[in-house]
Amino acid sequence: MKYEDFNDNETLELFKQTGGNLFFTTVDAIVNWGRSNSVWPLTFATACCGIEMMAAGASRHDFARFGIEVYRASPRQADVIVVAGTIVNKMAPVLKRLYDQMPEPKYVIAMGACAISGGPFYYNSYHVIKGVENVIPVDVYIPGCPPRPEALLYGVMQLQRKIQTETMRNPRKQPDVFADTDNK
Amino acid sequence: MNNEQLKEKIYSIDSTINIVEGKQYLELNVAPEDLSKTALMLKNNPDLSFDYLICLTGNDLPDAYAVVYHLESTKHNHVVVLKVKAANRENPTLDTVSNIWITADFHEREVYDLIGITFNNHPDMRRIFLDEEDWVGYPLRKDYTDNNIVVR
Amino acid sequence: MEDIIINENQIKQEEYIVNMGPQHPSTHGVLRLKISLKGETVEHIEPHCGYIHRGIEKMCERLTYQQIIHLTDRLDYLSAHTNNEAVCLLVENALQIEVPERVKYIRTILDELTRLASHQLWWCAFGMDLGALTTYFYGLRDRELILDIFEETTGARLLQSFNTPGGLMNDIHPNFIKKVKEFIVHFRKKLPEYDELLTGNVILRERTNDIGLLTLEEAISYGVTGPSGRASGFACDVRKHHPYSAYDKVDFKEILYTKGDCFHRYKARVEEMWESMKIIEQLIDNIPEGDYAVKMKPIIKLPEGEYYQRVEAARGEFGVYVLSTGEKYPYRVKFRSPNFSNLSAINKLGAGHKIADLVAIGGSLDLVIPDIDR
Amino acid sequence: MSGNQIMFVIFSAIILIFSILTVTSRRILRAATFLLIVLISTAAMYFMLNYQFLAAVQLTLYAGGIVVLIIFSILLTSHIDEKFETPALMKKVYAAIAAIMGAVLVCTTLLNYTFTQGNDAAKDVNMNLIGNSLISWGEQGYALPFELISILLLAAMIAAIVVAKKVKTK
Amino acid sequence: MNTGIPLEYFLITATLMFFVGVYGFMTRKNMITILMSVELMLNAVNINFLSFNRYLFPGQLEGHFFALFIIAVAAAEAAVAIAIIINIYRHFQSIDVEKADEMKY
Amino acid sequence: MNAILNYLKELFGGIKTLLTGMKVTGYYFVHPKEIITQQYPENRKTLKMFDRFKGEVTMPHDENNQHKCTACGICEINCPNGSIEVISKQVEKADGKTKKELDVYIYKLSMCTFCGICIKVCPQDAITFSQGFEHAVFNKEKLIKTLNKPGSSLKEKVKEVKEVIE
Amino acid sequence: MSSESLILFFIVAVVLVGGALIFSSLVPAKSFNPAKSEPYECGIPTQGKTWLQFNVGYYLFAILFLVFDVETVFLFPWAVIMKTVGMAAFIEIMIFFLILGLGLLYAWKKHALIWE
Amino acid sequence: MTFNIYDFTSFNQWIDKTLYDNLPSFWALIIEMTLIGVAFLLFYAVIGLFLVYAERKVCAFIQNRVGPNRVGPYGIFQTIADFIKLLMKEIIPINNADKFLFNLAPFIVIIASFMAIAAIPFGKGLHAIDFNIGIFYVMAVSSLGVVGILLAGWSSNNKYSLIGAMRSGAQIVSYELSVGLSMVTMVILAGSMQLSEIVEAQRNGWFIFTGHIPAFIAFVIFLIASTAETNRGPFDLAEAESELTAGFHTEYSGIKFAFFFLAEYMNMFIVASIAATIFWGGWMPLHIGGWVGFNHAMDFIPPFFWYMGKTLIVIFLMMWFKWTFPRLRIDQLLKLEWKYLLPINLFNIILMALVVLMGWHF
Ligand code: SF4
Ligand code: SF4
Ligand code: SF4
Repeated sequence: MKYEDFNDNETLELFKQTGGNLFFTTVDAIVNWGRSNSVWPLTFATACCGIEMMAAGASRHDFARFGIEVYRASPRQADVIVVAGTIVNKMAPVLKRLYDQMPEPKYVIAMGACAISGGPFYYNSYHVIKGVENVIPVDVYIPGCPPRPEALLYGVMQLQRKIQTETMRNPRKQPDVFADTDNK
Repeated sequence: MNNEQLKEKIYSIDSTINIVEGKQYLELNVAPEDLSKTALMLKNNPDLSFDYLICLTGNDLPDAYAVVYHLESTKHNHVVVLKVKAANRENPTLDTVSNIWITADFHEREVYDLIGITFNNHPDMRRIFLDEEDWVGYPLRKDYTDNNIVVR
Repeated sequence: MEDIIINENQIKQEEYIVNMGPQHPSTHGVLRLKISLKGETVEHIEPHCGYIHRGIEKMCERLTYQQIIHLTDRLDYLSAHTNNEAVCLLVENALQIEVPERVKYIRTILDELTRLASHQLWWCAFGMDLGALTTYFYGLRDRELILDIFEETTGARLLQSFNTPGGLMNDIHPNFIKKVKEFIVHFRKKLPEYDELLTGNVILRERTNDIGLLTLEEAISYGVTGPSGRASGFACDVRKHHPYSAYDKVDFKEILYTKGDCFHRYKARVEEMWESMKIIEQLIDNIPEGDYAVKMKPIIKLPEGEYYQRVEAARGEFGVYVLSTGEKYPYRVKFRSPNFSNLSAINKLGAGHKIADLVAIGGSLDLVIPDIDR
Repeated sequence: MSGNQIMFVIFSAIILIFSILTVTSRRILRAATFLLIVLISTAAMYFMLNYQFLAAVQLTLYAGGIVVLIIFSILLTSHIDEKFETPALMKKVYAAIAAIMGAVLVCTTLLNYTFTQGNDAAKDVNMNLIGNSLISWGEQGYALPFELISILLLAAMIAAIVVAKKVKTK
Repeated sequence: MNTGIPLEYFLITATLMFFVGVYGFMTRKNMITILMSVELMLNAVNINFLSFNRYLFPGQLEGHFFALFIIAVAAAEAAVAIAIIINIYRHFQSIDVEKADEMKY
Repeated sequence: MNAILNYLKELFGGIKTLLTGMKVTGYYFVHPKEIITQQYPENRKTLKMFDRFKGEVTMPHDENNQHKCTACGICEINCPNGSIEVISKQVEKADGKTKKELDVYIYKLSMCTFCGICIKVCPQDAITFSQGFEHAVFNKEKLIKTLNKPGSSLKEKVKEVKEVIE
Repeated sequence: MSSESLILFFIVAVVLVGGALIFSSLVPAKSFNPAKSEPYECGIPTQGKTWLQFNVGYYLFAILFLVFDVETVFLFPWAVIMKTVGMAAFIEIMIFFLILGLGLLYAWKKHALIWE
Repeated sequence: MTFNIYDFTSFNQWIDKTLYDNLPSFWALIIEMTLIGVAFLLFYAVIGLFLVYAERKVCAFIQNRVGPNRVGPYGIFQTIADFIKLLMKEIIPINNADKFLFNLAPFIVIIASFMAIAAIPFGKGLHAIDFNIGIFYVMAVSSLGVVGILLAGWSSNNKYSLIGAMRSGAQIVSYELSVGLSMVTMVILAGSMQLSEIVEAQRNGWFIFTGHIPAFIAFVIFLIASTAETNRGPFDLAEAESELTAGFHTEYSGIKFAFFFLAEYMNMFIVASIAATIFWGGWMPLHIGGWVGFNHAMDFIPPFFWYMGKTLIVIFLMMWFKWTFPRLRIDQLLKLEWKYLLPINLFNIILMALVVLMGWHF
């Protein structure tokens, strides 16, 4: 897929500037190639979006083509946490903990309306987190309720693009906004 | 048995029960102190044998906290609705029916969790969904407020 | 001889507790089971729910009846169509609206397709729980065809929101009938493969036979419905006993088994797939002409009173209880979710078995967690 | 120094260091691991002496068998946080004195004694030889111990089962 | 093959190893560690047997077979010992020899 | 004897079921034409969603940059989760009357559940579903969209028709 | 080139594998937070001790394994010469097996071979 | 004989000779072994990565999908990307874990498998070390791997790890017996334990054919037992995802996890090569008595390819198992071993002895 075919290229350029690719080297290129082509997701799904995530892994859409099929049940071995589904107050600490327990570099994909903003449960709900970025920093947002498997694949490609703007030693500039999480 | 016959049958067993013909099913209004007794009767009477508790709902009615039981008999295929209002508005309590229909165990915990009706003699009266330690209040009550809710 | 008396009870045994979930591959979501172990034997299971409690019942109190539909989808997302049919039926019954025959037929067909899709997904997940990873792909492969049918007609793969009080959102797509027929032909060929791959397999039999026994009395008392309940001999099929939509016009068998172990729960679902296909075949050729919806007022108000509507979702009896005060918003909505009752039996089923059996039991109950937590 | 010697020094050093660690480590599983290293090095020694079969036996039975059994029992009986308290000083001193005395005594004896190197032709210890010896009777034949081993194993097995199953009858 | 290393070296290594085992046997309190010390001693003996065999009687195999049988017997011994230790543990929740004195069975 | 027979029967029966299973997987292994994978980014050119596919809510504009929305706000009220915000402005008409007209039509893609109610209730058929699904972004703000194009206005014809009806 | 070479082989392996380990413990990025080093248990803080309660099954099998392992070790030399020696070897091993078979039978009867 | 062109003995000897002529013997040996060691390690890594890739492709085809195909042509660089990623991943220290053992465990596992590979003959004369106890050595060394697994499980201070480790410990040791005993069966037929001799003995027919029934039984048992010993599905209880998340390596991240991962595949490779060697004639080409032309044609395929081909077939079989069957429960697993495989195996040994005694083999 060509560069122009993606959306949100502006933010990507921003990453390229702030992501510190001042010292962008061949080593970085190789490492980023490795990292971006081997994003192992954590087995984590809370609700309906999880089913579409499963469908993305199945034969029709075949996640594995991207080398992502290795779903790891343990956060220690996962690279990306695809937040597929609603996150509620009770789950938020768990999610945070799982995220914390992942080794660097780690990425987060917010899949579905719930994960992005609370979606259908934004208004009038007393127990739903209004967007996972209140809990953990998010790299890519995939809207949809649920997003089609292709949309997930597209999101993963966006993530790959983002990974390729990083440097080896300092994969993530954690913005301060994300630093304190109030489990809400 | 259709609703008519069922009504008569129940009257013949216990004439004190207040039976109302509801929209779909017979509705039995019982006083909270009679709950266990009536429930046991409904379950054990061979002609009624309401052995399957379909659904247990807690309500925050304007005048009282109430619980609605939908009962079915797998043998005779008839359904009744049992309704009971908790006596006390501040500290509503009712007797448990989890010893009669085990499934009530979870349902009653749910009612306790969301409406705040306590069930006496329940084996494990704790919150089921919300966090036991942190959560204050019973969200399904009409007067429940919470800063997190964005009202539309 | 007193110095011989040493029994193990005197020794203070520390309780060994293991958490399964909330993030665990085999709880199919965010259920958390707190398991007390003795060795590898499960002594007691304490399910902890609420990790996806979204307060849907509360939210429904501020939504109109049309709007509730899109939330019922999200309860048991694998039988989304069935769930929102329950709300529609409730509204229609309350207002005493007779929907066109065509709607009934289409709803029934979609119901059964939903059930098939759901059971297929269950089959994948069950196989995966037991470690047969390939089932996952075969089940989802066939499920994609159903999703295509859904998507073509309703525009969404999973959460269709296709029902609306008074009928359907849209008419069926012109390709619908053809595609359904093709699918049935295809799936009739593929379903025996499921049996060859998994049902007959000696490992599966060994792992599921006599595991997680539930007697008829227990099933009734726990309110375990759906295929799980019918595996124990609990004749709880709402389609049969309280027919709705077009179920009174079709001839189908209520699959009943007696033993109530994991294998029978497995069998019940596989057999149900055959029955579902039969139902669809009976209906697909006879969809009557007519409107796809009756005209409804833009604002629906139910007369004051209490209503209860039950339907047979893929996992058991799904019920909606509505208390209306005559407003456009319901006063109280309660969903009787099949999984919630089914889950309550898990301690009964699992105690005394191994951890590995617990996975089989959980798989055979086919839990959908957001449906439990609502 | 030839390669052999270097290797001998390395392995004897490993053996000694890790034996000491085995008996002094305060964490039991570490002790078992050190024991494993000692055993593997011993196997290496056997290799150097060109008793390959025995070295492999050492690896299979000692390292892969007994140590595994020991580790199993450790896994069952002790917890990761557990550490032994160091034995009482006096006890340590006594034991050390006894051990060192013994060692010195034996070593001096060894060093003072001149061994007469055997000069019969070295036998190639190949498997045929071992096998034949194992089933032949009489001189250079070990058929009797071979069969006795089976009885020993039977006894051990029965004993282990009896002991292990005992509590069940509570 | 074994040129360059005098027999004494082997013997001294074995001796030291043996006495380390003795030290462990005397200081340790945990039964499993005691068992491990015993294994150390047995190993030392095996080294002795083999080096004697190799250096002094290269034409014979007694030492070799002795070592072989020692290993076999050690295995049997370990099996039974561990069975007993575990049994003790199950009764007393401890495998400390000093505590075992107080244990009445 | 019987025990041994049973033992063997169990053994071979078991092996047979295992082989049946292997037959199925083996069949698919040697039949690559059964592969149903659609290679998504490569097949972008040919990939076509079903025409009813609910990708995102859009507001079609005609060649004159005109849309049909009258800013009546019905969709906003009916949306179950508040994904739509219709902001209207009062416009002074040539004949002196002030008239309500659409200013910004905000659509929060990040919250929409694609239920289709807004489209069903819209009296003007001003909004439809488009088929795009490639929405993933790095920045959440990008998901809040303005559907009416800058400088767009109400389609005259529709207005007329409406006035006639009234 | 058999014994020493093996040992050298071992050393090479240790060095190279260790090198990879050291490299990756130094080079990659690191972050710290308090939850990171805690044991993982499905996202819930661990309760109680990380300790398996006593389970007879495991060690009983380990013991049985050891016994049979010894047997296997003794079978190997026998197997090598079986072809050349013939009858005598066969008879001896039959005796050997008979005795051990007794043990297996005993274990079977005592239900030691099934998991508790 | 046409073997000569592919005979690596002379090549090895040539290296040997040049080195020994020019250097003192000790250094020559060190250099030689370092060379061989590095070569093997590379080979090891390549095989490991290839097997991971192969497994993904095989399961993809079984499951009606295409598998990795976006990294390099047909996705062949996929595992390399994985490896780079794992190498560049943070290693997480675990609280309360026994650091020393925690770090040692992957070492033990990977080195055990690495040492075992030293004795495997890839072709005539193409092996690092040719012992006269060859097969027994492989068994001895690979039996050490279990220690690493037990240590990993215990030292991680994690419940799942511990249960997983105990399970796989019990499993591996149990099945090691069956592996050993079925090897014994074949040793009876071969009359030697030296791997090169075993291969040589199959010059006139592979053992699976010459030993007919008992050899076939032994092969089946070997296949099952070695699948179990390598902890692969349907015997992957130790890392049974659906129960124990990731089993004994739950807490391992980055390269340490990669070691476990690699070791698993290498163990599979080792048992498959052993199976190929003792049952399928190792690098011996397929000969059919009487068909001279055919035999000559077969001889032209290099032995290394014969060897690899056979090994890969066995590996494919194991993958086929994994992707078909449900996982066993621990008690069934042990029942299978102790009630079926072990008695059958003992019986089979007697049968084989009888066959050899009576000269019933070909
Ligand atoms: S975004 Fe929609 S589909 Fe996804 S979890 Fe939330 S409600 Fe379900
Ligand atoms: S889109 Fe339609 S319903 Fe919404 S404001 Fe415009 S005209 Fe009204
Ligand atoms: S599709 Fe539904 S959720 Fe989305 S904007 Fe329209 S009404 Fe709102």
